[in-house]
Amino acid sequence: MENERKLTIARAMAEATAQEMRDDPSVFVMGEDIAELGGVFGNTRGLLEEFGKERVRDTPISETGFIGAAVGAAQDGMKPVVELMFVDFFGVCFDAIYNLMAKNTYFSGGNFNVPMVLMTSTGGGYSDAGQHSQCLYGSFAHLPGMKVVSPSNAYDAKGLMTAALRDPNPVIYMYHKGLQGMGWLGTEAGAIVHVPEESYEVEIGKAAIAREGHDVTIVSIAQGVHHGLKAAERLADQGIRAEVVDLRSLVPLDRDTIRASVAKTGRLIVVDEDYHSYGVSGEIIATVTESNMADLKAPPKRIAYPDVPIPFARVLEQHCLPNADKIVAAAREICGAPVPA
Amino acid sequence: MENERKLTIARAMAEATAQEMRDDPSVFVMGEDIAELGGVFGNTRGLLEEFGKERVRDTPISETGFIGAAVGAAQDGMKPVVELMFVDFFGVCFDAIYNLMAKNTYFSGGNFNVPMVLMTSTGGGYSDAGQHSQCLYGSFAHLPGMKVVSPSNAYDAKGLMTAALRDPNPVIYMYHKGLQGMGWLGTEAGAIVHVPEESYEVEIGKAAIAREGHDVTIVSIAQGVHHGLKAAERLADQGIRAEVVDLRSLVPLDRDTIRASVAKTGRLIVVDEDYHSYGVSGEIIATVTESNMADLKAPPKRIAYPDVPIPFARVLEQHCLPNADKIVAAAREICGAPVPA
Amino acid sequence: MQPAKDTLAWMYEKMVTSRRFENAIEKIYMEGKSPVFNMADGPIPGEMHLSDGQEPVAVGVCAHLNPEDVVTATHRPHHQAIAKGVDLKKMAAEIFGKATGLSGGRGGHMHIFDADVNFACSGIIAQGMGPAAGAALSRQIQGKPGVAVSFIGEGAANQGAFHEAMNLAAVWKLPMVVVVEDNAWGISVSKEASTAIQRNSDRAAAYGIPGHYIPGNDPMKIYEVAGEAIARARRGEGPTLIEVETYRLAGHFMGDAEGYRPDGEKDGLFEKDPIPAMRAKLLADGNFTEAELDALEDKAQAAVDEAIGFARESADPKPEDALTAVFA
Amino acid sequence: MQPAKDTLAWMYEKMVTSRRFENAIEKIYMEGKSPVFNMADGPIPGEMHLSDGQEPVAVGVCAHLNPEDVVTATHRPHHQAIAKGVDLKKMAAEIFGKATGLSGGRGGHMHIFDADVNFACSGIIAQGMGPAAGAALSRQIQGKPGVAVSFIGEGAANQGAFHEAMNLAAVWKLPMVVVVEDNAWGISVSKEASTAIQRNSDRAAAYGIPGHYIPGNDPMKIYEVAGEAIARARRGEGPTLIEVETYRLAGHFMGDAEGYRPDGEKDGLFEKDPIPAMRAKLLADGNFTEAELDALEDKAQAAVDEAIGFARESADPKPEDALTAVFA
Ligand SMILES: Cc1ncc(C[n+]2csc(CCOP(=O)(O)OP(=O)(O)O)c2C)c(N)n1
Ligand SMILES: Cc1ncc(C[n+]2csc(CCOP(=O)(O)OP(=O)(O)O)c2C)c(N)n1
Ligand SMILES: [Mg+2]
Ligand SMILES: [Mg+2]
Repeated sequence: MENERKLTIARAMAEATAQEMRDDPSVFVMGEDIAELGGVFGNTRGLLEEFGKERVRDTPISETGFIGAAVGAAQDGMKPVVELMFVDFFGVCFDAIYNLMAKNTYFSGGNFNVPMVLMTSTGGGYSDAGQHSQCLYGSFAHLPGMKVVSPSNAYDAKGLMTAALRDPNPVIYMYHKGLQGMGWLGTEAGAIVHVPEESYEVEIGKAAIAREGHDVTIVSIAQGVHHGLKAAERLADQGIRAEVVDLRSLVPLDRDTIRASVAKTGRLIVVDEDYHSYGVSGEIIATVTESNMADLKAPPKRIAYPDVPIPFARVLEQHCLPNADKIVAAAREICGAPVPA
Repeated sequence: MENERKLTIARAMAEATAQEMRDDPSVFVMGEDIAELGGVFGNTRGLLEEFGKERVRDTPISETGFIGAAVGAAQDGMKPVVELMFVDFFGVCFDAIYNLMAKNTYFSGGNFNVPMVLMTSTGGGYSDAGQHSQCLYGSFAHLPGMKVVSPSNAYDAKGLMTAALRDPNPVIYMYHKGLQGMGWLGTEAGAIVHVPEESYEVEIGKAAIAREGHDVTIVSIAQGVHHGLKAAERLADQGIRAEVVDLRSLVPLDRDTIRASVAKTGRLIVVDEDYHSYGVSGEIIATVTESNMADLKAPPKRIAYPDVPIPFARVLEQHCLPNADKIVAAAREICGAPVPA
Repeated sequence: MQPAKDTLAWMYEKMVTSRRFENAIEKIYMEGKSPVFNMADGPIPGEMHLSDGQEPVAVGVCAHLNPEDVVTATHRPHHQAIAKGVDLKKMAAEIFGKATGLSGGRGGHMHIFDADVNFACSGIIAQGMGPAAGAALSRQIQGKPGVAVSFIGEGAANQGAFHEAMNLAAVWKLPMVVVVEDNAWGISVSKEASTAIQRNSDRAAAYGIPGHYIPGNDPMKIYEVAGEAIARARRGEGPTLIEVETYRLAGHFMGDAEGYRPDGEKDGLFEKDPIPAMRAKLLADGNFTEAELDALEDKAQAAVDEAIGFARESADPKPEDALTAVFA
Repeated sequence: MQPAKDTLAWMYEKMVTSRRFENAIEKIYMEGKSPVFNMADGPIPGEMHLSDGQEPVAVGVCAHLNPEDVVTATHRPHHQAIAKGVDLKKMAAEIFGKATGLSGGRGGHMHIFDADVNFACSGIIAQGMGPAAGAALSRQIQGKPGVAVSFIGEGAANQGAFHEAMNLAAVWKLPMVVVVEDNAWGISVSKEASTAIQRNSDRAAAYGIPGHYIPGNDPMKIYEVAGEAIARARRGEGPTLIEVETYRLAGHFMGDAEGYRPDGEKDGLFEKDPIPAMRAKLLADGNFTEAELDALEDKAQAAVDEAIGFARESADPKPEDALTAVFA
């Protein structure tokens, strides 16, 4: 395509942020290593050079302090973009996130708004062990008062970032390291897509049909969407037409799109890199069962991270992670095709 | 009953702890206001007097510090019992809980064990607003490496406490304020039951059938069990025989007991005082659907706390909380009886 | 820097307003809670942390603040809210959980928010530290006037949030003042049992900023020291840490039997009640007549009566409103 | 207190062991990672934080410790582990993710645990502070000998966990020593940009305990000051806070281009490499001959070779073992 402008998610995020910073002087960025270094995961690269130290601030290693500060600034008319370097670190600062940022709008009856974006990296697969590889989607999505998004490709990454920056509410923006486009982490090629130069929004709370199909619905988010797409490709060769739903947003959750897809296919697989129990996979299955039980031709399946901390060794970690093989096997099983293929 | 020895949950917890402290010198207790005051919720009353300041220690308001310290002590051969006064405060110390306490056994490949009990109060209903009324069952149960229990009555409270104290793993012991037996919080009468004086264990990971029935299964934990029992009583008058499952433990989750009950009744209602989405209710529904879809005569229902922070005003909070009325209505609906009765 | 007469009058009036407000709340809180004391009952359910005795801190500091300045307060926020100028009627209504309350009843006594005067509080110990630093940062970035004051208890100075926000404020030279209300107790745990040093103001050394300790719960002295600190912040010279000795004349929360207090401690405190002390001082200094002070007290009482009346008469929120205002 | 000759020999040998170990890891880490550098590839995947240059802190402190003493370390733990006596073969195997590793490959380089010598570490900044306080508390309650040492970076001293555990250790007079390795950087953020004061040792004032700053990355000076602090802790006199100036001769992690460093900073550091400096000093003082030091180096190299060989040859864990050891 001639006018293709392929960007990584990292660059798409930085571009959206820069564009909003040009238009809106209240936007500023802070976090660990986000200024001079441009972010460990590249998503703030170039911002310091363009906007200077006042608006692009490296912080001490004090997540409670600076996320709490972001809330205070947001309540005071600013629009902070803060980074929690790895989502795994949420434990040192979750009070500032879930009990302060997420609730002050409600506690104040709308007296104060808390417009801010909390960016955080998720995901494993590169042997970074159990304090640097989690997704924790469910941990954030479970608690009220914050929106939660996670893009699977650069187009959505930019549009969701712009939407988040314009949202009057706190938005948790989770970017998956395996999709980020940093060479040193490997890159999912499918995440690097055409991104228009001009500013645009992807609506928070709307899922996308990443691939159409009629036999089975594969619901996922971020990296899981790519596993789903690869599985769908292989299933197509085997005569099974899988539909892949990219949630893009966990809060609000687009229950309608999920339900409509399952109403059509009658079968559901949820792919979730977060822990198996009490999380995203259970919620999606419950959502469908509550409303579309009669449509279900087979019990729903989940391919999720098992309920164990994430191990370091490659063979151990890879054993646990969702992948296309596992999805293919599950799809064949519920579609009544012999497993293995 | 002649030899009845009715205790509150608070006293049952303190009794179990005292008995273990007598037998096992490695057990010690720390937390805010647990010594001199005997715990804001009474569950450490009498311990200071019997065991002295060395083993019953008031702490500074430093949850990260003292829960982290408990992990260090547990790894060093002690058996700490720590209190997080309200579960709502988990945000200030969750790293020490989920990323340290829960994972060090795994990270060390069993090199170190972390035998400790983290007691924490849950639940609302008495207008303590959104930072003092949550249950957060799902937030703890979602993350691997810690067992999670919550009793609905004093018998289980003592037995689970003893089991937790003898478990070589970290156990989160959640006690519901509405059941605790502190007059100033109101008391659910059904929680105050006969408790044998001698020491005994209630197995962690085994649900109980709190009431038998054949038409619908009501699954819950802690306070929700009492709502379920009250609803079952009323439903019985209306010809609907509800079975009430008291989970008692969320991790491990007794999936077998839930499934067996639904296999019998064909109908499922989950009652959960924690937030609706991405939590306990979704997990239970998914658990049943995965295995027993064919048994289900109607779509499962959940009566959970809606996805909003917990409001202060009585009318607002009561509107949100699960109660017997809501359960009765849901049960009648899925049992095909006219609603309202 | 001694307060001018009108400031003294304001300080006295606000101290009295605060105390009379607490007296009214205390009484109403007990309605419906006897013979059995159950927090859930009565026109004001839930926890209730009264500020009796701690009024000097609130007025001594807030006398220097404008509505545009920011205050973050604690689980014990009434005196601070009143001194900061929070709408008393709407605040009372919020404490009653009424539709006319500041937050329509969603927040209650531990969650008093008034954007008009930039006041917020929280039930989590030391949680306000970060937001105060952030508000100060917001003013610094925008070049807009205003300082941020975070009030915390002495028990809160052992929380990680305290340390992180102090360092942030100091390294970025933010216009922030931290005021520690040292009432010697964090619920039942004494400062001595919880805190490795005697004076939290000495912790200023950990951040290279000024630290001041003010003994005696003395509104004049607080006024003076806070004035300097706030002026310093306004000049862009960075944060200050102040610890004030004060007294908690009520229990930690209502229903607290205070068995943990050494015998007689409470009696000694009542003798040092700062309101009669200030009245006596204003008279002794010859600045005010009895009549003038009586008039201030009457004004305070009238404001309290009006606010309580408003709260009582206001309607409950609609139950379904529980589901609104989660998002803007 | 100057180290005796056998202690000096031990210190030098351990410093060299640590450096040679890092050199070996550095080389192997790059295997399979070219032409494209992808962390996920090669025999040692994932993040890798080398300790080159920081060896003096580890040996100066650990020279005073027995296996029964407790150490909690950081994301940059190799030098500390080696000085504490962690089994080098099993540690290497863990870093390779092998079944024979300390944790059977579950932990990797940021999660080195050896119960035999009471060593643990963590990838979360300042997370080890609480556990060190707890281990110290455990000894105090049990009346058992042993101190706990928590090593952290200078960046970690701005975390809440630092403050909370320091206060706890001080108020309970725990046998604990906190050693801050000040390598001037927390990834790309300088100490100056992150920390409100120059020396974290001054933060001891916030806890009423002794604080010592040791300039120059000098193993002898570290030995001396740490020795006093540890002896003090053993005597039951409570914790000490020590900050040591040290140098990070490698990037923050492997792959770090260090563009944030001022020009020439790195060259200056290499000139101050503590290992040649110690060798020169030992020779100059006349305590050791070249041959003696060569022999120590050979011994260090042999240990490293053996450990790396063991790790290389060991088998991968069984994939299903990922699901075991969650619970005891
Ligand atoms: C993080 C956290 N831990 C514990 C509590 C429970 N709590 C409420 S008030 C209080 C004592 C606070 O003491 P202090 O800071 O001195 O304030 P005071 O009550 O004396 O005004 C405690 C421990 C809490 N609200 N938040
Ligand atoms: C709570 C937390 N925040 C951030 C990080 C990311 N991180 C890893 S190392 C590091 C820098 C640490 O600096 P310092 O404490 O000085 O140790 P050094 O790396 O210099 O040895 C950061 C920010 C982390 N691991 N944990
Ligand atoms: Mg206090
Ligand atoms: Mg450093």
